[in-house]
Amino acid sequence: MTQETPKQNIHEYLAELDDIPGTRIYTAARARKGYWINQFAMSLMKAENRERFKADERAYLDEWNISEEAKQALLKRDYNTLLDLGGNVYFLSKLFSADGLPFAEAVSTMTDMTWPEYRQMMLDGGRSPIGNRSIKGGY
Amino acid sequence: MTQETPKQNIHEYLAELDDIPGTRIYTAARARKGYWINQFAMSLMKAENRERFKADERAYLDEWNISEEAKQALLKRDYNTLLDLGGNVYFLSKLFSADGLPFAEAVSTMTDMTWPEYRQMMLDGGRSPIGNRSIKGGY
Amino acid sequence: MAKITAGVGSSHVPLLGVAVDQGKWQDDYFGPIFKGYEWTREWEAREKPDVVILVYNDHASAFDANIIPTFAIGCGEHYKSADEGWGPRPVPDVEGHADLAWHIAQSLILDDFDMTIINEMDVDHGLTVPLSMMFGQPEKWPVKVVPLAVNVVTYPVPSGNRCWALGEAIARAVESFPEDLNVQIWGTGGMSHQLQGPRAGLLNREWDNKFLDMLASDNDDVRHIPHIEYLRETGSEGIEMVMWLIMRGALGKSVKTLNRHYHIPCSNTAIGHIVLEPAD
Amino acid sequence: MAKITAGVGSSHVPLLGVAVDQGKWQDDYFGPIFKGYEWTREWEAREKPDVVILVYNDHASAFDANIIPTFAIGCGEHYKSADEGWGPRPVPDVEGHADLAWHIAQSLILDDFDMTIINEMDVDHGLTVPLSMMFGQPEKWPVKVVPLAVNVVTYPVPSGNRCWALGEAIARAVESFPEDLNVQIWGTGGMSHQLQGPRAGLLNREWDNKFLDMLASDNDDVRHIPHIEYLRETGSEGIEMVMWLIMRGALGKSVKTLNRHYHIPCSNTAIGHIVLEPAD
Ligand SMILES: [Fe+3]
Ligand SMILES: [Fe+3]
Repeated sequence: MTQETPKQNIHEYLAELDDIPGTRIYTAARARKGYWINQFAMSLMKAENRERFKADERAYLDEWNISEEAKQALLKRDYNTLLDLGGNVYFLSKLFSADGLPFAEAVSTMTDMTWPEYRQMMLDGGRSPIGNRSIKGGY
Repeated sequence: MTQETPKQNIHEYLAELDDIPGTRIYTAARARKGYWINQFAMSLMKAENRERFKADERAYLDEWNISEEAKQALLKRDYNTLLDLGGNVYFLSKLFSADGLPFAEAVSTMTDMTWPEYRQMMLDGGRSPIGNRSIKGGY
Repeated sequence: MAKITAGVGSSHVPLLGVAVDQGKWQDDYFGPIFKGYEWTREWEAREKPDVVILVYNDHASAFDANIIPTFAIGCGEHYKSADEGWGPRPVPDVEGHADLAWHIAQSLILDDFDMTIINEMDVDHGLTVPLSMMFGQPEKWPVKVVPLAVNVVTYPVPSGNRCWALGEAIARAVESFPEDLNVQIWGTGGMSHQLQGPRAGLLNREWDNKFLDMLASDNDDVRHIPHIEYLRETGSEGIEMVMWLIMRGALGKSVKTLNRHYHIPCSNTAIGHIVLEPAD
Repeated sequence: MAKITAGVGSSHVPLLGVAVDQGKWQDDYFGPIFKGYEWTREWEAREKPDVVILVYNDHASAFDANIIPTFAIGCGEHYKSADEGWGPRPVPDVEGHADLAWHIAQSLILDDFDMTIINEMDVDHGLTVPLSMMFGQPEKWPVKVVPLAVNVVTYPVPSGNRCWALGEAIARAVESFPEDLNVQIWGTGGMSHQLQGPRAGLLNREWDNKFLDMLASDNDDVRHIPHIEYLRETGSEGIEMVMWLIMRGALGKSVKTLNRHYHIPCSNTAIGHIVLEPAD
């Protein structure tokens, strides 16, 4: 038998997850809130649904139990707002694909950089963790 | 911390399960063998499938990846053979329902009793475990 | 703070649902069974739990042969009664408690239980029959429900020890939920019965009552009963009783027995139920 | 007797699948990455494993938001490549090893792991990209695969400690399988990357290499790294590295490092892989 990892209280655990700059960890609270956003996105894995969506995005969205705010964010491809509303990037990536957008380019739209700037940052070694680890700690 | 239950080797565990008289425990081996028998039975939960099945049982069965032996057993409602072929009673019960047969009556067809005899045995306190616990042990 | 105030173990025979739904519960056959639940129904009416964590098994209703979760916890807002082949039972929809369910699910995973989370599913007699036995035929169920579906069909099913430990972890999870809630936990299924093969119809009054004694006791020997003992002694479907251990594990070391009832037969099955209160 | 003869940890970036499928793997961007896998590809060709237990995560392909299994083991005969929105990858179907998979599943449940069994599913880049990296573009994959899908998307994901313990239990299970089989276990995903929000693009060469050091060492400190450390140091998707601990846990106390490679970047991600052999 080896030593056990000390067990953590769920409230402390979740509080820590909220302490990361520029990041929305996909917790239960977000999964619940964004359930139908994510199920809508998942529906785009089927070619016939992608076509119906492209033909009339608004009409297709209106078939889903999604708030007006989320519908607007989906129409605008405002991915940070969608993360706030409980969207998860692996689900939302079905929308990237429907748009024919490379994954990394879609990801870059969530940052304060253009796609060429973001791509260059990655070639240069990526975003540094320094100062990006903790909101409270500022390290 | 409390004492742990001693862990058992899977081979010993499975061998014991085969030592019960008149009983087929639904092990992985049976679940694999009977996969499509059970999925067929599950399909009868939908009213439209029940109707198609009743209209032409053989034709409906022929849509499934099921052996001829199993198809014959299904057509004959030979439930003991179906258990041997990997059918599970909770799945097969969808066929009892499709036939409008009460659960206990369908179960009685797997014993050497008529339904009235079986029903009377249950009213009299059920089948005794004595002599019915172990094939090898005979107790 | 939420707290588990009581535990109930109970059979969940489908025919009891039929008896309720068709108003036969006072006839000669069903009368003695429902009489045995009378005290418990009145007790539930007084206790008014807010939520029941309802441990049961799906009988090939929500899950087909394709996917077999060992422990699945329902985190949805509501659940419909499943059509088990003769139309859904005419009972109210079951209201979930998504806040508590997600809290428990998260706590359990953090506690190294490998839960499957499920949001949308229909619930079968395993869940709705115990509700009918405890609450009769209301317009709307008087409790919210956190469904906990256990695989007791495909072998190996979880060990008694694992089930007990899950109960302990559920109790810890409930106690860390900030809202004041009166929570009960029910373990359902059993008691002795066998629904298949030439040995069908096996019942074991003696063993079942020994099991009830063990549940009511202050030691945890019951968690170490091996699967083969359930199978030999109580029939192939008697294994459902491992679900009672999740309930018992959640109540702590000592319990007080408030009610206990046993009757043979109901359809193929020995009917039993026990009402326990933590006594630590 | 079956035996786990080696473990591989590897990233599973979708863009690498695109590079293989479109024949770009020798260009300036991808060349250094594929060069890093060259030794490992040749080693795999010599080793000829019969089966790979392939630990990966489903990226919203086989499982939608409705059902979230913590640990799902594929017990089917074969798996098709998933359509992730731009058509399925043009790779061979993945052949399962149902006998071994069911044996492992049964053993794990008996060992108090709460597995979900799954028979039919499509497998996405998390599983097929590592196959492409190790075996190139064969007509038919040269190994059978036991897919083990881990939830690393919805929190809490399983703890590092639980993942390591699962690996230990998998090793015990494999050793009790009667047939002679050369079995490898792969842990995939990672290394540092973040695919979401303003912090997207975070990479951490130093931490990733420390993680590789820890995997290669003879102590098990790595199993106690808390989730929050992965998240702070390696980006929100760096948590996938907990899946490497299942691989490492299966190899026993001491390991020998056969190969190790690290490269930045591939798309949003730091690419790394390590090849380990049990040395007890
Ligand atoms: Fe049951
Ligand atoms: Fe991944």
